Amino acid sequence: MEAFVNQLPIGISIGAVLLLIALGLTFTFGQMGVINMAHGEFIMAGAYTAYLLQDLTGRMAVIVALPVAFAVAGLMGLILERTAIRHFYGRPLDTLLLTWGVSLVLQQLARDLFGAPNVQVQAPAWLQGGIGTLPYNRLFIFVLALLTVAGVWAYLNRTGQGRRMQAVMQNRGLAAVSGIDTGRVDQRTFFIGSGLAGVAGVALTLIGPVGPTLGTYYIVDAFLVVVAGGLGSLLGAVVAAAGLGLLNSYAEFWSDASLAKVIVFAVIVAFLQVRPQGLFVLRSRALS
Amino acid sequence: MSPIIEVRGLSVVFDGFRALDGVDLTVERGELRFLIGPNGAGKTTLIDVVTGLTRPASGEVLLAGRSLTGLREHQIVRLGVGRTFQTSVVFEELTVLENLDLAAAFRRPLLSLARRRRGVSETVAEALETTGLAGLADRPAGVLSHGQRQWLEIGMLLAQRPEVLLLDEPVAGMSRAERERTGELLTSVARDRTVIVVEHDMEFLRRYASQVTVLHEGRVLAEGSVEEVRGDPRVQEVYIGRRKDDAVSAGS
Amino acid sequence: MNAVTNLARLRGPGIFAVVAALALVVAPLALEPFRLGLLAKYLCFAIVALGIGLAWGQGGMLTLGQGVFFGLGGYAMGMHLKLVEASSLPSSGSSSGGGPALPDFMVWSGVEELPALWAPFADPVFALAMVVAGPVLIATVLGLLVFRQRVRGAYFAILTQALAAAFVILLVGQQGLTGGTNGLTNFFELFGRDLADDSTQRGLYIVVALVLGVLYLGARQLVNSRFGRLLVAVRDGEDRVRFLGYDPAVVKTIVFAISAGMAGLAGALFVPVVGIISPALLGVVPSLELVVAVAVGGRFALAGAVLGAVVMGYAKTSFSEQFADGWLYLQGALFILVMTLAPKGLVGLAASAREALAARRRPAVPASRTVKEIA
Amino acid sequence: MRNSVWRSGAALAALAIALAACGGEAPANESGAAAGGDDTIKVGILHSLSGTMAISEVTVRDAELLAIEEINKAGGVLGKQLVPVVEDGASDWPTFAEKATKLIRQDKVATTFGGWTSASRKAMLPVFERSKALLWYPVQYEGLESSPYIFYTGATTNQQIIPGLDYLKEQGKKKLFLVGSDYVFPRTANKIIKAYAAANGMEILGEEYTPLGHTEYGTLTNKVVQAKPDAVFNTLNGDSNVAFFKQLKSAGVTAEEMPVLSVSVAEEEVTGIGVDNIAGHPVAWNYYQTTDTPANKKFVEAFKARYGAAKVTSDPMEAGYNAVYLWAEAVKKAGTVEVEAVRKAAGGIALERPEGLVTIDGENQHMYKTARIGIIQPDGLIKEVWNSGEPIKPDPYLKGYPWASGLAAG
Repeated sequence: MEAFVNQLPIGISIGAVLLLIALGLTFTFGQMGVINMAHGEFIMAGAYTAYLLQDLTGRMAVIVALPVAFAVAGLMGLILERTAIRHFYGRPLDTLLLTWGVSLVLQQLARDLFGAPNVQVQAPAWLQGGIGTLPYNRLFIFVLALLTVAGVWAYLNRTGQGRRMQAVMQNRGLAAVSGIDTGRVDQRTFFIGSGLAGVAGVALTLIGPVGPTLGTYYIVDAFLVVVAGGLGSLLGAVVAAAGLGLLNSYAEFWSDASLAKVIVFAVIVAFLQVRPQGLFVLRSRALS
Repeated sequence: MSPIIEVRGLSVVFDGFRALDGVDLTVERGELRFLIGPNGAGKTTLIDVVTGLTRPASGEVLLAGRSLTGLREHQIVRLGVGRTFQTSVVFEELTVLENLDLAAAFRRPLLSLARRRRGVSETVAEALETTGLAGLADRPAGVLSHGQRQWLEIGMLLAQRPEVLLLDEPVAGMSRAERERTGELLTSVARDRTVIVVEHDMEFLRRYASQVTVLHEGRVLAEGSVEEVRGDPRVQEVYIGRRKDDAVSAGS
Repeated sequence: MNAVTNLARLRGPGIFAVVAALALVVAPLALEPFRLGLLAKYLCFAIVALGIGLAWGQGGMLTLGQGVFFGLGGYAMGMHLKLVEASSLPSSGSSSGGGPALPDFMVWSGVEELPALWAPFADPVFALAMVVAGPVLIATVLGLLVFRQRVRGAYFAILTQALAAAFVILLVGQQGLTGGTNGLTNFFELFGRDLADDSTQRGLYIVVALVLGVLYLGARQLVNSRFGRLLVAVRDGEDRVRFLGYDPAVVKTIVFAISAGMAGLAGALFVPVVGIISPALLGVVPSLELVVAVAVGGRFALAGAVLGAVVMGYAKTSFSEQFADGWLYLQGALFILVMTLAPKGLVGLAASAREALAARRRPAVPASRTVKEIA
Repeated sequence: MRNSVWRSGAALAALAIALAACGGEAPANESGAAAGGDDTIKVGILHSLSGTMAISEVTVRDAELLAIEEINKAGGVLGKQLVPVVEDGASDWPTFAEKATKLIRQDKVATTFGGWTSASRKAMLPVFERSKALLWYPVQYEGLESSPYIFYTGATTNQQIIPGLDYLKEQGKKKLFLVGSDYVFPRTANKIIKAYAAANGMEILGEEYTPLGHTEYGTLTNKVVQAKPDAVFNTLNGDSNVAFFKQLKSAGVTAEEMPVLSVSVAEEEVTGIGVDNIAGHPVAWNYYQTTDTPANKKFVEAFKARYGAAKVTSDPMEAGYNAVYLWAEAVKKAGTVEVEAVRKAAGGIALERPEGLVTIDGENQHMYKTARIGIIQPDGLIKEVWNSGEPIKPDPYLKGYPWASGLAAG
């Protein structure tokens, strides 16, 4: 019973990490249907941003880096969208392969710029320690995830930009004839989606390695969250991330880490049998 | 003998919106039945339910007394119900002939499909003839014009040799001459099979419909011959509410 | 130049004969054993690529988990070879009583009795059957599960990718059964022939080339059949196909299973050719690399898939020999370029280049048409 | 259209074969001249220069190249200069086998230095054994192997794992928790640890494995904290160490109350993990940058001069550096680079190396090495706090340890 109680915050904090890394994908994958395999490398870019800012800001780097990493990763996403992805709309599988190529290049670039070994990002002193089994840095990630979700929700539902974004997602053609500049909306969507990856990257420096292959550790999990949550559904992503986080933590507690991963995969396949479109779907009447 | 299509108390709900609300409909063998109604009346949804594309919240559809509930689309096709779509979908990379051939071949055992097609089967030849696409048989369907695509789709439906044909706005965008050809074709098909057509075109309706069902807001508003339906004050009200002059006019 | 023009005048079957002759006669004579072994390896990958070409190019199923099936075939073969070797070498046999001899890695993993899963693989017929049956069975079950629920496109790609990741973790975790990260290695003989022998390797190469040739012809036959047309129809309009009375889930499952079977066979051939099968070969990255190869070669033509696998395999070997660090850049860049500028791959490029040439020779053809073809 | 596809496909395939043929011939001719050699000897260097293992293996390659340069400067071997042929194993085991084949058959190298992971060694082993060629493998490993064509210059288990346990026992740590990456080395090491514990009155509270590259250690940390062991024996590999130590630190675990003894964390990994997170924890190796020998002073100076002052040296690098010198010594003794002669000559060769005296055991081709336990310092270096006093005779099958009798034979 004690173990059960102890695993609960761990599961939720794993969920928070999953949510942070997947949140950007609900934009790029969910809203635009682009399978961005370079998402992991945008996460990495965020982490390296925190690393670079250390020289200027010392131990506060993690906080200062949040907005900066958002901008850096967002800009990288924007460039990717403008130069390549915009030619690929409606061909999601091709974007998958294209962005995989991009991710390879970015990984090697990071290796050449920062060296192959991991680098260190120092956490602020006030993030040391914790309450019971819940360390402060986990708490920080949890709060950050909540704030980010709240921000994304407000943006999508309370601003004109966000509403236009949703309009384009639901019916691109109709949105275009209603006078929405869909190209501009796409840019914005990609900027935000990639920027969120950067934010996730900063958060990950608190708990994981910072190196050129950082992105590869998270990319598969991130996509699974979006798939289980339902395309483009914010609520779905939140519920799926929390569910997968808890599942992961309990499965690992009662078996081991390797088996837990296999169990999570099996549960997702089984789940898709019941809800093939994920938890929350937007219905559409169109044939394919 | 039971009617070929019987719809009982059919309701469909999309996210709280009742697209169909307790629809009953009976179509006898050999009928050429038209479904009309303003936008959002539930015409296409009704066809979708009959062909298995949409699951009803309640009610059922019977084909010659046999319930279609829970069957998948292809199983319903195999029972003899075929359909076309509002925006015609043909396989652009395949030739016209291959499109028709695939439509005709679904009853063959799967293994025999692994063989290369040799020659043109009678059914396919007939469909080519009927649709006037024989000259384009070996062109990819992607190069066809809008009207030709609609014909190809009708041809594919014919090649399936179904008991019941459901057509969703088959003459939209067709020229007058093409409409006439379509109307005659449907009339001749309806001699030994059953045809249900969703259509807005009033003139087309007047010339070819034997029975008309009017849907409005998910319910059956009226049913009968063209004249009866036209004379129905409720039908007039529904249409006049939207359009001042002519009762039921062309367009969608 | 003359030879090239003559070559260009050959027709399909003629080309196939020329390539077959090159592969079966010229290559074994002209290449030294080490290079021939490499070519055999590329051809193994080409067999997997052929399956990807079928599933993805023709059927629209982007499978990022072919490594799983490659692995199932490879491990089936590897297990057989290990058991044969263990029983033929008394020195590596176990000291724990009279049970069947254990493969070397089980001895150092502390496994004392031959696991039940392994025992039947001592029989060559069973092992060879499992090479194909295992992947086909798993692909069929998985295919029916996901395709019936209309999981497709990106979802399918992501699922297969996760499958590859999970499969690798499973293999690595069961060290006593699978050899863990080390995989299975150190094979001595194949059906009584010494694997280190050059003539065995040459024979293996010919077997691989023949298998590839036969599978290629079979795949072409399938693509040109009614079923092949149906497959294209499923790719371009799965929902419409339902209303033609076919179950797309069945069509897709069959093709997925065929591609899985091909990958399994390729894995089984790979093991004696390269001498190792390990989880590193089966994960997400190797699976993706093969998809990349197919895209580079040209996914819409089966020949493109085969060509892509050989070219990319060769490029990887030679470039990583010259400048190791640059390989990732090159692979990534090549891929970005192909996807953006030549989505039909090398085969598509070659086709449009020839058309442009033909157009210049015959100025009567309006230039706009060729421009459109290229774009 | 269909024909055109056929045609271009065939043309390109033909081209590829032609290229492969050319690629095969050119170097072969070149090597023919150099192999038996007028004034040069080719040696192979085969490490991962790309992929996940590149982080570690590149440094070993650097150390080996440094040794080759030094030997060449001192006049070479048998009066001939060494020419390194460097290949990339790409963190991919079949590639190691493939490149090993290339080095042996095409470049005809006299010997090869290479490998890091056990998997890469296992993949190369049949290639070297069957070609009767030599491999020098420079990394500590799980033992239970003694190939006649491989020289093992890193520690085997009785020179690293068992001394580590001896140290913990001396420190009075009775309850251990085992954490490792899921592959051969940790699993074998933990089996030895369990047998040792059973024989020495120690208790194993838990044994956990995570997949390679795993970065989520919340649950595992919780398990460790709950079990309250006296010490943790850590066989995690690579990036997982970073995540593990970060998350352990933030869970409030300190080196004083629960030291984590690592056997795969060396000087170069410390920066990435963050000195804050790991300072005070012990590690077990045979060499540290701070090891106080004249040879090491020279080695560290030379390495920094060659590759930059910020570079650190570590145990596997030193083992790779040693390998080149040991082979050169054996060649001198044999008077030829011929493999069988070198193998015979190698037994008994003893050299003063940076880690102290290293002697080749002719029986199993492993080295006599001194075990050293160090504590990670706040400056990122490692300070030795314990050593075995004298070089330990290598015992890859642990035949000299009665409690281990159940392990090796199977």
